[in-house]
Amino acid sequence: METLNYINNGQGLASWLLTKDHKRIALLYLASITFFFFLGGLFAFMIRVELLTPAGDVMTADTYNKMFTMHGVVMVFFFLIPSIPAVLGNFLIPIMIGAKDLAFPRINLLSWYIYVLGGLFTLTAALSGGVDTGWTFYTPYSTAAANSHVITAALGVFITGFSSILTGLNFIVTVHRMRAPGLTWFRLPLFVWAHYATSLIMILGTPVIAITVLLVAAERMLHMGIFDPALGGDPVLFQHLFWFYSHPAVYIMILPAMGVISEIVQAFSRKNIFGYSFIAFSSLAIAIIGFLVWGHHIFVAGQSVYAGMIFSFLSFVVAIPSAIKVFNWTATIYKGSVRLDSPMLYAFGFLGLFTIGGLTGLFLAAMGLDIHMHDTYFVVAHFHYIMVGGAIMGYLGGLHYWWPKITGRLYPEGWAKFAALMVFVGFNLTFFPQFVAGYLGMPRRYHAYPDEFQVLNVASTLGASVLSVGYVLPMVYFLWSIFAGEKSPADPWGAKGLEWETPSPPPTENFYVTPIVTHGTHQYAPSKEVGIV
Amino acid sequence: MFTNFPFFPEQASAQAAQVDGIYFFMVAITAFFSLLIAALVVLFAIKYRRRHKDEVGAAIHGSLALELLWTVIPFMITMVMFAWGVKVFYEMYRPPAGAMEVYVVGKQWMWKAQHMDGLREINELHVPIGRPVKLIMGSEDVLHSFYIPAFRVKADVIPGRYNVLWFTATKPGRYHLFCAEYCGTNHSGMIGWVYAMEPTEFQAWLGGGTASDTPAAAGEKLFQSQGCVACHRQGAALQGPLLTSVFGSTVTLQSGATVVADEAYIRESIVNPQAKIVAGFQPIMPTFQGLVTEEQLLQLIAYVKSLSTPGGSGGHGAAPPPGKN
Amino acid sequence: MSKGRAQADEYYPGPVHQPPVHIAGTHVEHTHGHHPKLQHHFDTMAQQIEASTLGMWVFLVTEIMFFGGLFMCYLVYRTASPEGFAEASHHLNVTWGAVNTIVLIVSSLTMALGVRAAQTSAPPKTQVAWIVATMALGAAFLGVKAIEYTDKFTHHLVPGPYFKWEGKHPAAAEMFYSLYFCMTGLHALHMVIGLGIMMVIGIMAWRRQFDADYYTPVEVSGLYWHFVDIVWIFLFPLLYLIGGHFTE
Amino acid sequence: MSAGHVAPKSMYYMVFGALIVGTILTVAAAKVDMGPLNNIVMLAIACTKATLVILFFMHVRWSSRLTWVVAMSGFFWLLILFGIGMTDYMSRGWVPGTLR
Repeated sequence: METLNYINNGQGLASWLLTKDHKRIALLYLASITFFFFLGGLFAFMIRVELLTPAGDVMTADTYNKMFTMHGVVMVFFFLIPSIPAVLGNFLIPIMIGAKDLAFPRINLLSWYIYVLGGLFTLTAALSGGVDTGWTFYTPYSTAAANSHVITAALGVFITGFSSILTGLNFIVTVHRMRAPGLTWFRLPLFVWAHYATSLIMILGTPVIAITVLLVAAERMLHMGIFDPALGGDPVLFQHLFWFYSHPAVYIMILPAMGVISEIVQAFSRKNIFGYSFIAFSSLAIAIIGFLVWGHHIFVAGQSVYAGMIFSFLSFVVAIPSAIKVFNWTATIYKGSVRLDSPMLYAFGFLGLFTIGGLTGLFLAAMGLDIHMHDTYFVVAHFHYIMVGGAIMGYLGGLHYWWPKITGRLYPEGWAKFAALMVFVGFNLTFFPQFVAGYLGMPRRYHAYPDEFQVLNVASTLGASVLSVGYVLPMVYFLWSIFAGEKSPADPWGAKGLEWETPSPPPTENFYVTPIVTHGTHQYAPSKEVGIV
Repeated sequence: MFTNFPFFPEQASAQAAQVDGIYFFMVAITAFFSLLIAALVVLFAIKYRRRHKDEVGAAIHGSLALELLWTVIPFMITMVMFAWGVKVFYEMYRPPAGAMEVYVVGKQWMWKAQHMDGLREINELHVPIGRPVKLIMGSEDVLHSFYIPAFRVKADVIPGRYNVLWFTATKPGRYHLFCAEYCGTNHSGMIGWVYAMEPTEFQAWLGGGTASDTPAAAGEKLFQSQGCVACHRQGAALQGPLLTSVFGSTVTLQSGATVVADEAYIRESIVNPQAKIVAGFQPIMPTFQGLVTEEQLLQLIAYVKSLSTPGGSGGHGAAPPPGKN
Repeated sequence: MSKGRAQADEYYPGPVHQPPVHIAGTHVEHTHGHHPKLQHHFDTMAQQIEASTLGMWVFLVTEIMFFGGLFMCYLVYRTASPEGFAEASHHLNVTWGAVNTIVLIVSSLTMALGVRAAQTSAPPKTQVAWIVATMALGAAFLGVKAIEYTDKFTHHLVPGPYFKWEGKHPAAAEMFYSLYFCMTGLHALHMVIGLGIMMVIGIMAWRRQFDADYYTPVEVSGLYWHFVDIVWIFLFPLLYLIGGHFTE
Repeated sequence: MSAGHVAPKSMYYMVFGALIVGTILTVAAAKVDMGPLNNIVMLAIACTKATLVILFFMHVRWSSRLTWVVAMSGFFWLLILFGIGMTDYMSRGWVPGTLR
């Protein structure tokens, strides 16, 4: 007889759609997020096809503008922001802290329905003709000039924001109130620390963008004039409010990925993290200082030079905690017992690409240099190194690492390694040329471009083709593994952590008996109380 | 097919070398740290690979000395970047006195420029080399951004206010002009060329064009036709302040505050006259918002400006400045 | 934290526990005497109460930031045009605003006393009475707001193509009224949601669901209601009172 | 901890009285022209009233330190938004000749 676990405990569609189990909700999110990822990828593919030739010959300018707008909206709000928190965080945080569920299971389910509703609004906007404002919704173009479905898309973003808020709220309360006996803050897995920091951003930042896009919708629909220059309104104020959320939102994407990398590096080096408290506090530092840097998006947008200096300074400061993390991860591998399984390959990819992505961010924080680089492909390359090279690498690495736990099945490791390689090579081929194009001066969001940028764009499109293979492969073998994969033991990696103490897949209440925690995670060698913890 | 593929943009302005200086410094830092991390990761992965199934890593928890090292050193490097970036930005931000001024108006989807001698251009800009050129830019509709990669300069053009951009071209040639802020359907078509010319050629080019009125002269006509002259003149019971010698002076307002009469102030006084009332006057002026276009606003400003220059066109109100206004 | 966790008989780290025998489709039932309102994933009522109140406070923080965006707009535009805002504010009816402030403060008092009634296991009638009083005051607030909005409509003070302004600062006045409608409109929407919540709480109280051992829903809804009151405490002076000594 | 503490009714009435007095004061103060002081007085009274509601009606006075931190953090972040956001608006036009 098969033992009862969260997957076979309850049959039928209703048992999934009305579930309050955080693990099942995580799978609902996984399905919907995967859908939006491939939808966003489809838009990206259309963009890359158009940019093969300098002339705008594949689609009209309007269609192209809608493609990059929908790519941005879908990828940012419907994939990257919920990806790791709502799937892996949702699944793992209660297990990692030894709880039966998140603090508010019904709110957790509600957040998924809100996400779906927001997604439906966005799909409606896409299918009824699209939006062409760019994912940034800059006024006065979005309020006065754009001739597309701005209100529907803005409402989609507004609604999805609440999904994000509720997830963050749930995580914060859960981490504060639901930890198992003995699980002190400094015994928490770093994955949990990272999600705690992420949740802070979700609850403090998201409401601001919610009200901002609502004001855009109100200005369009009801002719209120909050950002209208004719009434003394300031388009730059929109940008302030927009980036107050949207810059920290980058940390919503990257912090959970950093949490994943912390876990993977420890598990596959069989070694506890180097400088635990530095990694833990650097997550909080990134979340907090990350709120003070938004003005570096508007150095040349008419912001005063002195405000620019403050923002520039703080932007350099926020780079330090990220640097600390990278150095600590590298030091963790030192004298480890390293195995290059597919999750570790993704972690290595993350380390390299995030380092480049982070350092090129400094180019844009330097005011004098940003004048030239602002709104060029350099910016596009930089944030794709962070979001695709960082966040998606982390997401895929985490998915591979915990897949046996989530499904109870092993995936084919050879294919996984091959896919990881394809992602790494394809990614670099896609986005490295964009740094060069950007410094040459190619502006972003261009439907047609001068001839001299063509070589770089062709390379980029080639890379995107390789990358797409790297993304489709895992979906194929993951699906295959559910039906035909080998059964996974509770701890297929020989890793340490509460999630590996319970069967794969876990029972509905996560643990048969509430665990009592006596030390931190990933203690492989006999612990000597030396150095700093 | 691919005969023309540069990997580095031309340096065609005095600013370009400064910007490239920071760029090369940061590329070096990025290359150093990226290669360092990559090399260490690969080295450790090979040297400490798992040799048998149950092997575990060493119990190392951390090192305060190392943490301080890799906190302080990156911090100091970033502070160099910060200071260097601010220095270059500040220099590129402040236009030098006596720069040649050109008015630029962006609209969906074209750039319109007008030189001070009246010559107009669309999607082209001719400038002399070796002389600072200051663009005073406004927008008729949405956000745009005026961008010349070869000069390394860019500034957003914002409806409702002016933005300034300046450069000194150093190398004759033809360079791309792009709109860098997304502005709708034909955003990627809002491009043009900047021609940097030897000063003598530039003079010849200026002379060869069919110049319309100078902006100041066009502004003077508007000053008459819009009825400004009814109040802003000698003997109109001083319903409005005389505009002679106003430009560039410090104006005392009713609230007691003072403001320097620059382009932004004059613009505001035309479209939103109640915002800053000059001391001693009644707030009776109606708004001209919607009655004059962005280009006409710039012409009116040029006219007001001409009243303050010694050789200005004079005209109405050319009386001695009444003390403070 | 995590007070009152049940003692477990197994220690971490340890082997994977063998599952107890299951009959398919059933859960392990709680066997000993829990409060009937204790949800399965909490160990104690205290833990459950703490989680709920913390959750509501975290939600209120998001609400602060939600209104914060609007207050930021107000701050920027009022700084840019203080006289225009004063002129525009002069056309708001201070009396109605003050009456509504009092109404909301009284409703906060009745709400607080409603929570106290549940806390002290007062009879359901008393609990329901306080909640109904709170709802009545909330409805009165919305009624006054409706009168004010109607007045603005008839006087062409609604921003948009029909906006008319005879004063000196038409642009700033229209901006002020844009903010006025956004801020008070969003606040009124919160009042409407609050009324919905109170309706549910009232029914629960009527069904004798609350007593000294279990009153978290009342407490948490009360937090929300008071928050909406606090927003108005700031909106009233910032919108109604800045034109007090404005001279034509 | 908020659970369990039952404040006396008299306290609620006293706080209520203070709130009403605050409302009357703020209306009265608005009628006196004090220049920029008007804003300060107005906001000081509003902040006091809000603090009273938070401490007593919302029971923060008897709540855990975590609740204090959470409640404060909302207002703190608001100040970040206002404070850093306004650095731009307050320092515009400080550099002559740049028009920004």
